[in-house]
Amino acid sequence: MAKVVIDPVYCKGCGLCFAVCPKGLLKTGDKVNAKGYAYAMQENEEQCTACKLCAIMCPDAAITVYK
Amino acid sequence: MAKVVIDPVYCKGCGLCFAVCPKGLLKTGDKVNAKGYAYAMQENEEQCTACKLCAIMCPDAAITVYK
Amino acid sequence: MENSYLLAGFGGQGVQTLGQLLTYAASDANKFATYLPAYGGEMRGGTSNCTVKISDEQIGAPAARNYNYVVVLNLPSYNAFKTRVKPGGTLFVNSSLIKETEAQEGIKLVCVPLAELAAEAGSAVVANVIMFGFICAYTDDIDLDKAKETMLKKMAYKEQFVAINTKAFELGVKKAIELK
Amino acid sequence: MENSYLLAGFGGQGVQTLGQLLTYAASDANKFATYLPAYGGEMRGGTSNCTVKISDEQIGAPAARNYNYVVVLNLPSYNAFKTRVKPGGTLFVNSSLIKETEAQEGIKLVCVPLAELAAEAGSAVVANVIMFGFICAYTDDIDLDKAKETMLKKMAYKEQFVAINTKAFELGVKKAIELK
Amino acid sequence: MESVYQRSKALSAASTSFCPGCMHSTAVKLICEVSEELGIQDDLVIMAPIGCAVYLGVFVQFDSFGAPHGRPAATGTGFKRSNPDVPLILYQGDGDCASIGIAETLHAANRGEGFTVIMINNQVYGMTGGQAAPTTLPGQKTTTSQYGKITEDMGDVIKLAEIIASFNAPKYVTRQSLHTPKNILAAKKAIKKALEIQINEGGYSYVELMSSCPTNWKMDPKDTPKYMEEVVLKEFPVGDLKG
Amino acid sequence: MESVYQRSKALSAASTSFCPGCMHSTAVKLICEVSEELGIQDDLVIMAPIGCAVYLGVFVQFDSFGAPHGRPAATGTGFKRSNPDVPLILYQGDGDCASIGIAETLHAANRGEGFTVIMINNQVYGMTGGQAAPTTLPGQKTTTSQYGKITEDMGDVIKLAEIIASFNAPKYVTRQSLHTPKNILAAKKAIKKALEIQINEGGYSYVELMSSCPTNWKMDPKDTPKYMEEVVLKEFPVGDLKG
Amino acid sequence: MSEKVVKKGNEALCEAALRAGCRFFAGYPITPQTTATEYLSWRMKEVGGVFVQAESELAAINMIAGSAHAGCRSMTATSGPGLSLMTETLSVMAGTRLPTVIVDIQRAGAGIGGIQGAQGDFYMVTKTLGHGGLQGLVYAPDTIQESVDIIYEAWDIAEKYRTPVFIMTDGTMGQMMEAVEIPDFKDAPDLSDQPYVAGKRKDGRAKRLITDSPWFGSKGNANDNMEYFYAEYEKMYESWEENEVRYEEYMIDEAEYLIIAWGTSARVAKTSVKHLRNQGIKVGLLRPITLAPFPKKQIAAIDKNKIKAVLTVEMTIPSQFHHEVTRYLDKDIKVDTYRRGGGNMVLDEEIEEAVKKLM
Amino acid sequence: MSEKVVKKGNEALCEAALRAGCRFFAGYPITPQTTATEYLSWRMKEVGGVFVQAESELAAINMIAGSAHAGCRSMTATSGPGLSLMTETLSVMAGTRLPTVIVDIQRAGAGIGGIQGAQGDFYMVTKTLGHGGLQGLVYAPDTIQESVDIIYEAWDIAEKYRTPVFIMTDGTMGQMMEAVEIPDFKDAPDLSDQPYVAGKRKDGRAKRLITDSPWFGSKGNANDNMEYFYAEYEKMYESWEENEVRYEEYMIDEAEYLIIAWGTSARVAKTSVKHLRNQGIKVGLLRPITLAPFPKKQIAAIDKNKIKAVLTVEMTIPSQFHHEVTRYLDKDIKVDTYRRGGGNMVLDEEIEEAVKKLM
Ligand SMILES: Cc1ncc(C[n+]2csc(CCOP(=O)(O)OP(=O)(O)O)c2C)c(N)n1
Ligand SMILES: Cc1ncc(C[n+]2csc(CCOP(=O)(O)OP(=O)(O)O)c2C)c(N)n1
Ligand code: SF4
Ligand code: SF4
Ligand code: SF4
Ligand code: SF4
Ligand code: SF4
Ligand code: SF4
Ligand SMILES: [Mg+2]
Ligand SMILES: [Mg+2]
Repeated sequence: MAKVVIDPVYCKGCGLCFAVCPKGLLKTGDKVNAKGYAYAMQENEEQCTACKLCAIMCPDAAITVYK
Repeated sequence: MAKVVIDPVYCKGCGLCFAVCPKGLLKTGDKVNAKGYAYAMQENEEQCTACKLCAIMCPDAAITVYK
Repeated sequence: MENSYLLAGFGGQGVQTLGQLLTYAASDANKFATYLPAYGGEMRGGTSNCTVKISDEQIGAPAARNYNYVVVLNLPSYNAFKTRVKPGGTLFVNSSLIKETEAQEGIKLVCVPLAELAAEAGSAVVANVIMFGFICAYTDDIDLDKAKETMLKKMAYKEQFVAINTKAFELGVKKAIELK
Repeated sequence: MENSYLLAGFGGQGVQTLGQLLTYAASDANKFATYLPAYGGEMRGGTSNCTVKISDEQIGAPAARNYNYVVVLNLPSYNAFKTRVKPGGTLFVNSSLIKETEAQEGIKLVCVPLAELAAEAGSAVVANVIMFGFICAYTDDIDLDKAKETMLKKMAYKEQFVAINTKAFELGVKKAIELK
Repeated sequence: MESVYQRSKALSAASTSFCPGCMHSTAVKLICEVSEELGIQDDLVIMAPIGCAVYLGVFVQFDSFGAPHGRPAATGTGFKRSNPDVPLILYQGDGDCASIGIAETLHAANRGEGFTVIMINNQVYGMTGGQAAPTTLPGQKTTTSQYGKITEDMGDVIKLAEIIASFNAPKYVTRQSLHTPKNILAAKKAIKKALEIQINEGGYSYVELMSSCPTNWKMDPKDTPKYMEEVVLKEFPVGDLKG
Repeated sequence: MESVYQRSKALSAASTSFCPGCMHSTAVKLICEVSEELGIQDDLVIMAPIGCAVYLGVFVQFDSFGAPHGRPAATGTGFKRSNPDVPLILYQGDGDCASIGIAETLHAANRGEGFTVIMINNQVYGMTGGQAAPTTLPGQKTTTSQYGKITEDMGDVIKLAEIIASFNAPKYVTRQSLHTPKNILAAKKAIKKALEIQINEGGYSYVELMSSCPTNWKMDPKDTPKYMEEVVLKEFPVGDLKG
Repeated sequence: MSEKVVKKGNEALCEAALRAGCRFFAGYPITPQTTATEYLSWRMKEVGGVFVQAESELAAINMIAGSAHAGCRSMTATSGPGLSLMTETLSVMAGTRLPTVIVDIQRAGAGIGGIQGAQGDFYMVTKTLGHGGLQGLVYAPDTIQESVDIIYEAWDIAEKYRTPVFIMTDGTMGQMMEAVEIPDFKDAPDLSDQPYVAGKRKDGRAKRLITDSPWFGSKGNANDNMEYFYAEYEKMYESWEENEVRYEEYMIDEAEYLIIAWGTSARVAKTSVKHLRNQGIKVGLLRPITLAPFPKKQIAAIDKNKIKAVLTVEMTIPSQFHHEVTRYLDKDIKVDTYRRGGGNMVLDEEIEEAVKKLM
Repeated sequence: MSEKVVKKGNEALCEAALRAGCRFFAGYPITPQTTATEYLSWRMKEVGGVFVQAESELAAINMIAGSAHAGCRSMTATSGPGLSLMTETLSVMAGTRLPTVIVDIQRAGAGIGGIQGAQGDFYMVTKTLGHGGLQGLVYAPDTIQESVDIIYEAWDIAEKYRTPVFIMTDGTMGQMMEAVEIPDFKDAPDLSDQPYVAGKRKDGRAKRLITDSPWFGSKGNANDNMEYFYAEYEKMYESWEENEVRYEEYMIDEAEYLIIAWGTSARVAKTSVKHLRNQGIKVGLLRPITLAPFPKKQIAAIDKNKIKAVLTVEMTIPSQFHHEVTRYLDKDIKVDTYRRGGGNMVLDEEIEEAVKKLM
């Protein structure tokens, strides 16, 4: 049981986290934040292993990983 | 038959030529040039081999070597 | 007669090209025109904007406190610039991205459904050309035929773009006439 | 009363120390005094010179067009500065190195056989101290006892130098009295 | 559920002004994380460069000040010599550090000044819009090398880390990259090591971080890691060069 | 009797302003001799530095001009790029070239500008009266290191030739010395080679000449060759470093 | 044949420089100058010239000095911080009297400041080129067209007087686009006979020694020689005040109020003058085109019996231009200033309000 | 207890700096400043401070900025060419408002110039610290004693206003020796609470952001904020004109002729005044001690009914100080200038002749 939370305040929708997730759980979301960025979202949360790779990769420290 | 001529206009009496002469023919002269330097002179001219070492060493190009 | 434009949007929306097109077209139509981009580091990750003036006489400041026409293509631009319209002026909003707009006293609000028009034109890339056509037709600042000519000269450097740009321009013109 | 000195010589002859000694001594004697060296790259391979002024009042320019006393210790200095003596002033020449001197109108020429005096003192190094004694005694600008005291304070940092410097100073004084 | 990775407290609440996917943000994040781990958040001082990171001080919870373009190493020298107990990071761009500021950079390294340089090598002048830098790769297109950089004309790639590592004084010289999680962790370790050396032994350390500029490379951020792996790191190999 | 060694015609009638025994004079003499031998006396242009050689143009029969302290490599770049056919020597001191001017020196070398740098390494700032230079030896007394140079404080010895040789662009990088006839002849050969490369192939060359400053070393000129052999060359070994 | 195009100010200026015969550019990127450097990075090659992206402004300015010593028409462009870094070499150029062209595309503030257009380099460029008090000729166009026209003759003037020539624009003028007439290519003269040009000694001409000319003269010892040459330079500067002053009078007929402004401020003020005239307010504009020489006489000649008040306008705080104007203006004339700082542009409506306040 | 010694001007100045609490010096050798750098290279260590021989003047000025950011009293010394290289950072310091002390030991001429004392950096230092138009306080002593007294309080003033302070001497004042009273050691204040000082955050104080203060203010957007601060700076400069002007009046009783001069020129002129008074000529001297703020009011107050003529004296050509004086002087007063250039010192007899010519 793990998941990540992506903070729309910090996420700029760069997509750098997408490829590093071994499970491919991250993708561009359908909402746009105040700055106009379509920020990322996690799908299939239940598959998340809390491996933290996405959070390590995220330049903008937008990802919190829970376990 | 060789010799060197030291031009008092250029010689600054530094003495760098003294030690390089294999025959030890060069020394501080007793005359002072316009700038106030006691310029070098050759003694025992007849021993000079025109090896040019003194002239090569002389920073101020004050030495002409004849053969 | 001098008209001033403030054009703003998100980085990729081509507002700089839009501003330049207006300037080229006005110049080609033998008017005086200036274009001034917001430039440099301040743009990093923010909105992109520029100002254009078109006049029958030599133009002084290429910017102004408030503008006859303010064109905002995304929400942050709307928020930043909605108050910069001169009394009697017009605020053009890209209603595809800016859903909630408030009416302001003394100015005209014109909603342009840019995404729909672009879909109709067949490409999102030509949104700025649509807007160009729209503005030209709406403001009457520049002769429409001349404007189209200039646009094609500047934008359609490859044969394949001529058709789509022409279509985009005309869609904009049509919409303007509709809304005017 | 203000007296000005121009002191010049070859690099190793210690004219800067001489100038400083005069300044120290005058200051110790509660007079105003300035010392100004010729400095920097221009000295490279040339002569060394400095100017000193001694006065009862605050001193303005530490240099002058012409000087009350010009002291030249070698031939190039003589050639360069012999004309810089004020009317009524004195030109001191080191007659050991400057053999041919011309008399100039309106100024006094004093020949100091410095090499001989130095030989008498027992060291060429103290030539400038000899000259110091000579100048003090000749010009009366500074009280002789005070001058000696200052000189010993500044020069005789090692016990062994006291005697020779004292001797040098006194030789200079003696010669000055002789020639005055 | 407990959080196992969260935003460093040394980061400000403000979002950085860097473009999406720009690894400047990564570098800043790592510095903050390391400062927390070393417990030096209240002491650490960071110098902001002139470059995209000019507003650095806004994004982090450290005292910060700046220097004119290229001069951080001189300014840092003055600061650190007068305040040897305060840990100091000079955060610099490649243009700042290797072009206009190479004299100050090299002389400070050669004197072994007691600070840590974190140099962000993104192979362009980011802030001014993507002109060629001394780190720009041969053939790379930039706004001042529009047909690709010709080294005969614009100069070869300058490898600052290698030059600095050739000096005696520096205690630690390394080049790391920010394009994969693995590299990011290695980069973080390097930053930590540099600061530990600074605090415990004193002396100069230099950490060069291979970074991206998606905006001026005109590249989708998602494509930058591959490009860095396949092209950039060939020219700039990562690893410790000294210490 | 015929003369077998005489004063180069490329030297002016004026005596140099260098101190007695200063090897600046030697370097100038060698440049003149080489220019004669290569027959380029009318074409060669020489840049005078700010330093003891500031009046260089007076002593030689070449066109010459100058640059502010440290900037010859930039000025030379402008000249040579606009006049690629004119052979150009940048005559520089170690302070000029390696301290204040290191940025210009390194960037020009890295660009491979087509001139020849003759760098006179006398381990001090000669003209200003003998302050420490980046080339000053550890422990050496100068007017700004009166108790001997402490490298931790004033910086380690900078070996410019080695840094320049690490770049790709330079065609020829060498260090020679002027303290014995043998070394002088080798130095002359090096100068000649550098100019031949410049004229025939084009490209950058750097000749560092170990030299003396008897005045500021406070040493009888006669003692300088021994000191250079025994002390200086230990720190600065002579020989070709590249090309 | 000249060509009418719509171009960015920086690009139009650079294109005109090439057409004036400039064949060497060295520069270092700085906002708002970058578009000039970027343009020349490819365009200079097309015309067979040399473009060097320098490692710094310090290097750039010395590179163009070197190119001038080679007899080439050379230029650089920068903005405030870069210009400050060039100061030492500017003073060298003024001393050596090297004809080169330096374009200052001004931005706001001291230090790092801001990147928006401003006019805060007035004193730095006009008062003295660094230490030692020597000067250059300084032009301040107010439109892209005028900047093109001025740079097109800049080297002719620079070579005539053997002096660095400055052209001061700003971020606004540099980044904006408008229609402009670009003149035709012309040939640079052969400068190889000039005393500051080295190399290619033909016909056994004597060698040249061209470092700081006041160094190698024949007017007495080193000091006296330098003193002589500097006094000669001063005479040259004074001759500029007779022969090289340029200014524009705009709608000054029967003016009761006068705006004095330069560059972008003056451009904006022209609109204000038109508007105010339309409102029946008799206002005119005096615009120095040369900042050095400064139109001192023209300002001193402003008649207190005709002009009720003067308004200076500039885009920098603290005042600079204002102080220079009031130095020459009749003390009996009422005067005020309208300024914007921080990179804010002055706007026509603001100037109009300021004029009305004076009334 | 203060101490009376005979010392070189540069050394006395440096010793007084140490006694004033300066504990960081960075400098690069340049004649005629070298004796200052050399002195501090050993003497600074004795008092527990830091001496850095910088790789260049550009580095030196940034080093002292860094030291100021650490809360240390820092200084540099240089001469014209070096000062020109510092221009960019001087403008940064004026923008960030860093209290530091910069000593300019002037030499002759522009560019490489000559190494003899001169007064040609007047405009460069007083008009604007590089681009952007900001200023510092500028002191110009005329004797070694006064230079000692001024530097002894220089940091107090620098810290009071948060501004760089300049002390302008010249090669003559720097190299000459005379008797001087050196004051006692005093402690520098603890500056750690100053907003420009970084590090050692105690008691959870908020982080500080101290790059260019006009950057991080709260007065509207970036432009407006900068505009606000620069207007504040201007007010500060104006307050200096009220509160910080210093000048000396020398033998002005019943004067009919007035010499106006600064620094070494003024020192020399004092002798001339004495000589002329002895000859029954009623001449006095007005000597600005602060060059910025400039004693404008004092000059403007010179009464045309009392003073028949004014002679300015300076050691630089073209004129600089002269132009500044005549800007404020009553236009009805006859005025002339006596100058020497090229590093020639003005001499008392020359000034006397010049005064007599005016009569
Ligand atoms: C003296 C000076 N010259 C030029 C500039 C303009 N400038 C600002 S940032 C920058 C380059 C930044 O490049 P880099 O150091 O690589 O940092 P990046 O933005 O890529 O992180 C330049 C040239 C300046 N601010 N000051
Ligand atoms: C900008 C500037 N800073 C300092 C100086 C003073 N200066 C003249 S020559 C020199 C150093 C010369 O040393 P080096 O380059 O080693 O030449 P050398 O005299 O030893 O041959 C210095 C610092 C200067 N002229 N200009
Ligand atoms: S923590 Fe690991 S598994 Fe979960 S989203 Fe991130 S990368 Fe994917
Ligand atoms: S890496 Fe971070 S900023 Fe980029 S898309 Fe993922 S969460 Fe958003
Ligand atoms: S040529 Fe040879 S032998 Fe003759 S004097 Fe010179 S060194 Fe001696
Ligand atoms: S080496 Fe030359 S200058 Fe020196 S003493 Fe011998 S001849 Fe004279
Ligand atoms: S321009 Fe480049 S380096 Fe600068 S913030 Fe954007 S992506 Fe990063
Ligand atoms: S000072 Fe030294 S380097 Fe300069 S000329 Fe004299 S000996 Fe040579
Ligand atoms: Mg970069
Ligand atoms: Mg040297």
